Amino acid sequence: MDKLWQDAGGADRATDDPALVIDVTGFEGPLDLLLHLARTQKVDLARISVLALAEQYLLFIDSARRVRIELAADYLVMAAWLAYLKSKLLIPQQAKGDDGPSGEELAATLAFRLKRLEAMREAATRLINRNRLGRDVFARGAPEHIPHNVESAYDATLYDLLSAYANLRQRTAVTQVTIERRKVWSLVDARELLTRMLGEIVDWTTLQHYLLPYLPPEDRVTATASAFAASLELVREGKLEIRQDGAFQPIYLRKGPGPQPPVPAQPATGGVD
Amino acid sequence: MTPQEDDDDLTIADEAGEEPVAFSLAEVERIAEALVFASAEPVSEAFLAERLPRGTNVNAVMQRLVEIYAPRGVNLIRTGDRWAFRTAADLSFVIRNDSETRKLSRAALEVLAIIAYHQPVTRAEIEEIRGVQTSKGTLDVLMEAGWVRFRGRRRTPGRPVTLGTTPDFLDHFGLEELRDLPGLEELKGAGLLSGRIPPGFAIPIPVNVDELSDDEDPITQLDLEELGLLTPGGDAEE
Amino acid sequence: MTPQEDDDDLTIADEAGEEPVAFSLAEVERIAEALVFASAEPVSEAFLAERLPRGTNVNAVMQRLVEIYAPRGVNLIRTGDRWAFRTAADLSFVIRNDSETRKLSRAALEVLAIIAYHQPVTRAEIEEIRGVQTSKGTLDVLMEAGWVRFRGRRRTPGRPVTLGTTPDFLDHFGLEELRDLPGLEELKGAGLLSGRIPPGFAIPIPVNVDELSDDEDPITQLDLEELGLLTPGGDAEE
Repeated sequence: MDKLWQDAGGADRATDDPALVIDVTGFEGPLDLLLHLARTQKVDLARISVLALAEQYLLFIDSARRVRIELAADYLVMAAWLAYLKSKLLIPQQAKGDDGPSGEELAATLAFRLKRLEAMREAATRLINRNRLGRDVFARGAPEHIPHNVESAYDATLYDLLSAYANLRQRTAVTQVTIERRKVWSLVDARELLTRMLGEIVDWTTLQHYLLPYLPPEDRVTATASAFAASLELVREGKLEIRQDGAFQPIYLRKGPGPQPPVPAQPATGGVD
Repeated sequence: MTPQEDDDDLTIADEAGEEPVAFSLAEVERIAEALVFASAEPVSEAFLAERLPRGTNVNAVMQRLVEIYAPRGVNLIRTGDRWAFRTAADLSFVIRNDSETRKLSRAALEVLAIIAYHQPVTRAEIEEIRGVQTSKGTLDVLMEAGWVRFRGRRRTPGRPVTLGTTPDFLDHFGLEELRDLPGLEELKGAGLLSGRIPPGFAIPIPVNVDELSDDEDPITQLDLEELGLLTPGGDAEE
Repeated sequence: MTPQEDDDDLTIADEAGEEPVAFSLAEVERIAEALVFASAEPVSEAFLAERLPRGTNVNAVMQRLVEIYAPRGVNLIRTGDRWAFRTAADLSFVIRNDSETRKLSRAALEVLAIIAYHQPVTRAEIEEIRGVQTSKGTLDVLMEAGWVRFRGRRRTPGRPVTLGTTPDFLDHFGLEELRDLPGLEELKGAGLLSGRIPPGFAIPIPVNVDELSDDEDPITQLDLEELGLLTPGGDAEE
C-alpha cells in the first residue's frame, strides 16, 4: 500500500520529519477521524471510495506510529479492521458462503455507519440551535408555587438516588490504591482488544497480520504475550477459536461459536432431570 | 361522571362539600392560567384537572388560552402532557442570556442526540453509532442536567439498561413531543435510525481500485497538513 | 387582549448604532411583558427603559399592559416603581401552597438506595453498608414518603425486621421493576462510579420480592410496637 501512496503523492517521506506532530486529540474516535477524511473526498457519503478512505486512515495511523504517538485501542482496532477490509476488497471475490460478508458488504456497512454518525451530528446541531429554555426562551422568573402531583411530599430523582448510592459504595470500599502507569499490556487490555477486533473480523486471522503493525515497537512483545494468554482464556470460554498448522507457524484466531455447554448436547436421549 | 348541563357554567363542589359554586368558562380560564402562570415548571393536565371544576375539558380550556396568548410576549406552550408559559421565542434577541446555559461538550451533545433519536437505546448501541467508547462523565453530565434517564432494561440477553430522554428535555428544547424532533421523519425514512443497513443502501465499489476515480484527487501529505490532521512543527508532546 | 393596530411606531437603535429598527407599539408591549415575566425580581422602569426602544414611554406601555391583564387570572401590578406579575388576588386560593415538597437529605437518599438494592435488608445491615448509624428520623422520612415498608422478620437471632421498597417507590422513580435499577457496569458506564473499584466490589441485583423470602416471617402490628419502630407522633428530625 505504501507504493500506492508514493505513486500518488510522492510526499510521504515527510512523515519522517521528527518535528511532525499528529493531532489526534481533536477527534472523537476512529469513526470521527474517518468521517473527517471522507469529507476531504468532497463527495456525498453514499459515494465515497471506501478503499481510498481505508488507505487514508491507514496512512494516518502509520504516520502517528512513526512519530510515536500513543493511539487509543479504538484507533488500532479500526486500523486492523480497515486493513482487513482492504485485503478483502483487493482480493478477487471469493466463492460466497462460508467466509462471512464480502468486502463490498463490509464497505457498505462502513459507509452506512459514517452516514448515520453524520446524520446524528447534524441532528445534534439542529437540536442545540433550537430556542432553548434559559437562553432564548424563559420561564416565569418569580414563580408563586411549584406544582407537584402530591403523592409524595418529598422530591428526589432517580439520578439523585443512584449517585448517592454510587458515592456511598465507593466511599466505603477501601480504595487507597494508586497504580503506576503501566508499561505492559494487561490481560484485561489484551482481552478487550481481541474481543473487539474479532467481533469485527470473522475470518481466520493472525495478530501479526492486522494488529501488531500499528502498535509501537516497544509494546509488541508485551502485547503479543498478553494477547496470547488472553486468547487461551477466550478459547476456554468458547468465544474464540485457534488454529496453528504446525510448530512455529502463525497462530490463527477467529470468533468462536459462543459459550460451550459443559456436556455436549445429546439429542433425544432419554435424559431425565 | 356527567356534571351537566348549564351551557358554559360548570360547578365545583366546595371542599366542605356544601353548595356547589358555579364557575363561568371565563372564570375557569382565569384559574387555569393562574395555575400555570404561577409556576416555573410545566404543569401537568392531571394537576389542572384536579384543581379545575369537575367536568372541565382541560384540553379545550388550554387550547383557548393558547390562542389568547399566541400574539403576546408570553406564550402558553405544551411540552409532553404538561403546560407552561414561556417568553415568546421571537423575543430571544432582547432577553437572550448566554451566560445562563452551560456549554455541552461536543461528545455530550452527540450522545444526547443519539439518545433522543434512537431511544430507548443502550450504551453499547450509542458506542456502536459513535464508534468510540463513551467517556466517563458524559452520560453523567446529561443525567445531572436532567435531560437523560435510565428507562428500563432491554429484553435481550444480558438485559442491558436502556436510556431515554426526560420531560425536561422536551421543555428545554421547546418540543411538544418526541415526534417533533427536527428531521426525525426523514432520518427514519432514510433508515438512519436503525442498527441495520437499509435495503437499497449501496455504495459503488471502484472496479480498478488502484486508480483514483474521476472525481477524486490524490491525497498528499500536504493535504493532510492543510486539514489539520498533521500539524507541522508542533511541539512533539502531549 | 387583541394586539393593537398602531399608528405610532417607535424605533430602536441597533447596538452598533446603525439603521434604527422600527418597532410597533404591540411589539414594544410584547417585549415589556416578556421582560417582566422572566425576571426573578420586580422590574424597575429604568431597567425597562434601557431594554425598550429608545423614546418609549415606559409608563404608558405598562399602563396599557395593566389594562390588558386586569380581567385575567394574572395581573400586572406595581410596587414602588417596580413592575411584576402576580396571581389575581381573588384566585389566590387556587395556588395556595398546600404541598411544599422537600428535598430528601443525603442520608435519606443513601438509606433509600441501600434498601432498594439490598432488600430485604435489616437496619443493622444498612448501618454496616453505610458505616454509620442511621438516625431514626431518616427511616421515618422514607416511610412517610411512602417509599419504604417493613417487610417481615429475618429468621435469625434477634429476629430483626427487614425493610423493602413499595410500589410507590417504583412509580416515583419511573421504574417498571426493581431489576431495572442499573448494575455495576451501567453505573460505571454512566460515570456514577468512577476511579478504581476494588476486586470483589459488587452491586446486588435487586429482586422483585413481594413475597417473603424463605428466611423471613411475616410481621405483625404488635411486632412493630414492641420494637419501638412505630412511635406515635414521632418527629422526624435528622
